[in-house]
Amino acid sequence: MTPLVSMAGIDKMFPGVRALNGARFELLPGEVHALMGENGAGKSTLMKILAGIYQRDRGAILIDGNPTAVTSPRAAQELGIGIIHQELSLMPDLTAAQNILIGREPRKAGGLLLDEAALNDQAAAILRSMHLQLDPRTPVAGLTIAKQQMVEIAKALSYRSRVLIMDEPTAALNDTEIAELFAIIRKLRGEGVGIVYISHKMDELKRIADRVTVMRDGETVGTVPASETPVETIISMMVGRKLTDEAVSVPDLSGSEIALEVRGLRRGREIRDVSFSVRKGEILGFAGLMGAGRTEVARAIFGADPVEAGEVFVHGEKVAIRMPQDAVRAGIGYLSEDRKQFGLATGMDVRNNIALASLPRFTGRGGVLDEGGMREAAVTYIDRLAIKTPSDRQEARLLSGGNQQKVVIAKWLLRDCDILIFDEPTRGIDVGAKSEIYKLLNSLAAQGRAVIVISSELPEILRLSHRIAVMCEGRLTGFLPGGSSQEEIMQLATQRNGVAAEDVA
Amino acid sequence: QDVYVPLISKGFQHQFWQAVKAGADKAAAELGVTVTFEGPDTEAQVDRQIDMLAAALAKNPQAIGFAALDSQAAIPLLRQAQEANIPVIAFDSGVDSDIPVATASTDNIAAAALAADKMAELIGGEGKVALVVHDQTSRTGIDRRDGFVNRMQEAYPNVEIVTIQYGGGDHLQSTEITKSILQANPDLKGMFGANEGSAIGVVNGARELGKTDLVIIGYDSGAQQKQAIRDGLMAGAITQNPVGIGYETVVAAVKASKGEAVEKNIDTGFFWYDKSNIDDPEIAAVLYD
Amino acid sequence: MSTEATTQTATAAAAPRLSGAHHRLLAFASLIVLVVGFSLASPNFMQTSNVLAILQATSVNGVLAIAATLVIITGGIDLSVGTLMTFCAVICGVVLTYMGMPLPLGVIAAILAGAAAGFCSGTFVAKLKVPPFIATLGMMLILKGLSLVISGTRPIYFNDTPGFTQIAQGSLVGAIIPAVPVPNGVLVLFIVAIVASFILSKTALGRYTFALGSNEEALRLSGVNTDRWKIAVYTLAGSICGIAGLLIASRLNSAQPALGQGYELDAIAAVVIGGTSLSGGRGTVLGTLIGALIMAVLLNGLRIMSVAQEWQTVVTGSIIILAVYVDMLRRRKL
Amino acid sequence: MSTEATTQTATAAAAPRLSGAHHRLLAFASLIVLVVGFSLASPNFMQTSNVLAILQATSVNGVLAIAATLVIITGGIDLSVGTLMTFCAVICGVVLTYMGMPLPLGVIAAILAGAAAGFCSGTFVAKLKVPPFIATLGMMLILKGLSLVISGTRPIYFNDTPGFTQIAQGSLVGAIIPAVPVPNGVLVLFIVAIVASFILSKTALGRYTFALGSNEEALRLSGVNTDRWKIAVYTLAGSICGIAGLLIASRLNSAQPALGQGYELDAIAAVVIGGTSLSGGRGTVLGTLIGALIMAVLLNGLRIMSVAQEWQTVVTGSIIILAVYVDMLRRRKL
Ligand SMILES: Nc1ncnc2c1ncn2[C@@H]1O[C@H](COP(=O)(O)OP(=O)(O)OP(=O)(O)O)[C@@H](O)[C@H]1O
Ligand SMILES: Nc1ncnc2c1ncn2[C@@H]1O[C@H](COP(=O)(O)OP(=O)(O)OP(=O)(O)O)[C@@H](O)[C@H]1O
Ligand SMILES: [Mg+2]
Ligand SMILES: [Mg+2]
Repeated sequence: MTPLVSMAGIDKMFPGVRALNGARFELLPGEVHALMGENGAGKSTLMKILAGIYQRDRGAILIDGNPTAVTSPRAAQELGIGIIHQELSLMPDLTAAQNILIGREPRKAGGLLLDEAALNDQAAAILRSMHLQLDPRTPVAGLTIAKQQMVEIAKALSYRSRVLIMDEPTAALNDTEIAELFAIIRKLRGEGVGIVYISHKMDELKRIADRVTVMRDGETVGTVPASETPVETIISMMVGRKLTDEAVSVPDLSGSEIALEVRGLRRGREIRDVSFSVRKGEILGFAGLMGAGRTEVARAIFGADPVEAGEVFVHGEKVAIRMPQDAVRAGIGYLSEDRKQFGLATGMDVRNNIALASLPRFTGRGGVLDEGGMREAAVTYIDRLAIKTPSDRQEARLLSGGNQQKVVIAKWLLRDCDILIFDEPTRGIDVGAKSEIYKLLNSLAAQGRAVIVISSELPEILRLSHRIAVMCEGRLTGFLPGGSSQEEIMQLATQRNGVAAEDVA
Repeated sequence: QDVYVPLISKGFQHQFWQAVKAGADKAAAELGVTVTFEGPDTEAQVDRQIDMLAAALAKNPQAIGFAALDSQAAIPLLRQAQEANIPVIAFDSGVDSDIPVATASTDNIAAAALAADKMAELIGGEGKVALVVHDQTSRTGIDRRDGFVNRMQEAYPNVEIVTIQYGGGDHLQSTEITKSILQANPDLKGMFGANEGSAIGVVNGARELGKTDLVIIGYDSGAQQKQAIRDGLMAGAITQNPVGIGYETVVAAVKASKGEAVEKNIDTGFFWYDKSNIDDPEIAAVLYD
Repeated sequence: MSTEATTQTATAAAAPRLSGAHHRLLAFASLIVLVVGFSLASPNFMQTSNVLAILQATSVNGVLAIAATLVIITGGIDLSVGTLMTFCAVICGVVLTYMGMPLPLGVIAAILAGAAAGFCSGTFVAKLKVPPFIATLGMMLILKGLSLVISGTRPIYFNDTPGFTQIAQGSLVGAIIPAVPVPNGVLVLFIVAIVASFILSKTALGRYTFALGSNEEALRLSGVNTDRWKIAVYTLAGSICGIAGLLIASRLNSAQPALGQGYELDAIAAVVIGGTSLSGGRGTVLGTLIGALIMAVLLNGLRIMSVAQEWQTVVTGSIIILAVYVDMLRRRKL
Repeated sequence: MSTEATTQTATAAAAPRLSGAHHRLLAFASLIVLVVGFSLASPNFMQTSNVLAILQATSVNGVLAIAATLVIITGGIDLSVGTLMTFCAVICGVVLTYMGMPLPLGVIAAILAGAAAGFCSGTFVAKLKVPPFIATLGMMLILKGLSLVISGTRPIYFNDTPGFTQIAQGSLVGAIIPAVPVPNGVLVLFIVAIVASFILSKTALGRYTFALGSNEEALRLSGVNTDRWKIAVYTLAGSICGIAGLLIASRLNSAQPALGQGYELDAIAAVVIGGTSLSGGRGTVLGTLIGALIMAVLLNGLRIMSVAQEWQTVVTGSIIILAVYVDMLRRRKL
């Protein structure tokens, strides 16, 4: 069988970075080919070259066995290559339907006018085939990231490509949505479409992939069949060493003082009477389906959004939090789920992004900044979190997605808050770095900080949490002890009416 | 019945127009009538002036004073005034139409020609001169430029006009322009600044470059120009009688509104003044600060 | 499941439409407050002739503001609208008066001149990647100079073209319904507004105008030739400026070559007061019309009330800030 | 792994620094081409007195452009710089001439007036959430009107304050090194540039200025009081406009209340020619200085060559576009 795509000896240099070094990759018709690798390994870059967004410095691309130059996104489309970008690239002011069919709007009146009805119908059909409840006429700006991700997927599907590249499509999706996506992928595979699947979620490998290509430092380590290769082997190919995975050990916190207590937090239908507390040294996991309101609760506590009612106590003292700076002053840090929009100053360098929340600490007399101190701090965290960047002066936007996330984490670690809220801290982060971050969260807790982790990945919640809070439709539906089962969580996460009392006392 | 006379002028913020306004206010106080005074930011804004005229007409005034930036452009509104029996008094440079019942204006062409005569006299009838004019397209700018240039060409063949540049009447811009002109023409003998801002610009530019032997002739007055003449930096200037223009306009308007006969052409005149006659009472009376 | 989806769709669709209408009604708020205020303050304000004067005063700035709206929605800015208007008026004067061509050719020449200049700006922005601010600032100066050069720094009069003044000053509407002698200039403004609105909401050009301002890179990655569409928007905006040139020339019965600079700020102010965001991606022609009306009412009203000119400026500045502030409040609430 | 990271860091850090210097050298390219061109075209161009005249001509626009740079880096825009300059000059005139206070008080009053107006603009933007374009457009009009009101629409002269003209026109440098009679106005420009540069690169205020333009929401969610810092930037920019007001008043030995409108476009043009992005987050004072110099050299050179004024405008427009285009090309290559 002629491979659909075959890439060999691909080199790509960015200023100061060798992103690809003789990378190779092959895609057969009707296969799901997973592309794995640590953050910054070059996965996205390789696929962007295939999709005509970047041009290779060296190397050959064969499509259907013929040497081809993919010179532009348009050329890629004409070759039947579609891509779902890792970083959302939608037009927020346009509706979902307008985004999905952009550039291919149905026309009427001899092609002069847009046929808005047909546009919405076509988009609705695609969304329906994905079993997605979404009005195609909603502006994308009003959608959650997960919904936006689904719109992006719908857009890629609408091209009916022969080659479909999915760069971390599930990073923002919950389990039901992932299941839907996999069903779609299987259907496409049956139709002979070749699918490139990039993900950091190891469990997805076995569920969907036929073959796996692993990349490390811009090179291709090897391609192996997915079903016969143990996950450990793939991980060691990725990171060049073995990782040990430990189960959660819940410390005895009964003597520990309460660091943060929230009482009667309320706003409309999004937050309905949420009360809970976290002790020093505790990791409280927040589980729930997408849209359960966890992000809203976190933002409300942090003062990023207004609330209608509710009190927040830090170390037993009531604090009035109206703005984020009040929260930070009270020792609360919040790592947002959308790094690009709310986390990073993408045009600034890594050093300044890490120092962004801690500038007063580096400000001397007359407001002059201590650059040396900032550099030291940045380099320390670049080392500690293994952030892959040519230097601490690299602009944050040039980092790979996962490394950007690490920069935001570093910012809050440097700020040294007593109470840390992590919203989807490992979104888009590779296995190696993930276990680093887990270790980090554990050590933060061990140092006596109170940690809240919001995550849509149940294994992550189970692996980390000393105690688990579950939300559904803006309510807290219950608390579970660490080490509970997935089933228990899912039951609470879908329990639409019950209001659970705080069981910590 | 209260008599109300709006004056729509060519400008507002410049000292010349403020002097016209002062004259108008004086007449209004004496005659016990109400006047308002408005004008666009620059003399290019013909349509803005038309809008002002339209708003003035909407107030059903007893008479209107109007200094047209472009006579033709205003004709439909002037007709409207005529139909509503609102007499129009043209001021400053007049209106090309028979609608205005009177015109209180200065002959800018003749005034600038006088400046050319003085310039030729002061530089000895030969040499290079340059002009800094406030506007390339407005009536006053064109008339003063052409009045000066034509007179030079006709009467003083040995005087060469090396360049004419336009500074919008902006003091700073005119200063920079003057400096460039002086750099480019080290042998320049004289410069004419065609309105107050331009003239002050020429004085500033010459002073900043330490050029003391330049014959500078200005236009209009103002404290700085008067000072420059007293200090000998400026040889002299042409002055119109802006206070008189404003005053006569309102007087004529009030008369016309009562149906009294008015003189068709009220020539408010222009004068040459220099160090020697600046304090003469009849000159001092037409100068403003 | 599918029924549930449909009901959801239906209610969701109804909600934004309602709040949209709500929105627009409220957007008139500042305008209505101004109109009511001035009517109470001066009996002359609501006279037919004055209302017509206000509309007439809105027409040129309104048309320019519509041109600016298109460019601003793409996330750009157009500083050349004012001098481009003048340039088109001058070209029209050259064709009609200097060359003695018939009226329709003059109209076409003005619009084509506008389109050509817009095409140049668009090309600088799209192909040479010069930021819109600079490309159109440069064009503003170039066109200002060329207008003076072509006209010989003299106004060109249209006395030889009977009927030219009818373009803005006549009243087709008045000929049919004598009670409503709306000047043609205002009619032209409304036609331009309707056409521009239609293009924005119903055609591919309109869709890409919004898409360009919303996320140009995403549009490009979707395989759309962004450069071409961007140039098309600037060209369309340019030809609308050509129409503004015709209007002002007809109103003044002359092409005034020095006019136009400074008008860009008024046009952009009308756009922003009308709720179009300078960062692109959103905006409406209706909003721009309201913005232009607010500015014209404000100026006219202050004049009618005989407010001293220096205070007129202060009040105008304050009310512009206030109007936009109120608009912001309203939007945050909704 | 940690050694690998360090070596990587070291080499990569060296590269950008080199290309940074490269960058800056090349940024002069357009300026140098202009200077060389005009020198060849006219022997009068490179005379000391003319070079000083160019520098003097740069001073006011340069200072205004530096103020505009600060605001633009935050992602805003400041249209009020020109009339604010005039307002400060008028306030200075009131304090010195009408009240007869000593010179230093006049200087302080001008700067404080600028800071106060900047504080207002900043408050409108940060607290009332009025877009910077509208807030500063409104301020532009308000300040223009207030200047006329306060001065009684008359220039205020500084004849009673001996030494006032020294602020811009004297030469401290010339008093020390007679061969280099750099006017004080230029000295002031350089001091303002150095201080602004220092603030931007070395202080927390500077860092927040960039962060505001880069991602304001991220900054807010980092627990920084973004409103306060934004107001601080506008206030600082306002006080720099106060310095510009002193310079222009000193050069003209008078506060001219009608002057100033239109200066904002020149200032912003200098900023953008200097490579600062209007979308915020990046920019340098050095670039702005070069931009202001390019504009001054261009105007001076064309005047020295006695190019007809209408063509001067055309050439200026073209060269502004060209200069920025070349700058874009260069940056894309690096
Ligand atoms: N435009 C760019 N300019 C400079 N460097 C870049 C650019 N794009 C990517 N890089 C660098 O190239 C390397 C590979 O990045 P890439 O985005 O391909 O990684 P990735 O494997 O997709 O990682 P992740 O899993 O974190 O998304 C990284 O070191 C990244 O910083
Ligand atoms: N930008 C937005 N515009 C409109 N509604 C939103 C927006 N963001 C969230 N919502 C709604 O607010 C509610 C809570 O969403 P939130 O993002 O807090 O949920 P979550 O539990 O954090 O889920 P996720 O896993 O998606 O982060 C949901 O009903 C969601 O649809
Ligand atoms: Mg990636
Ligand atoms: Mg969330």
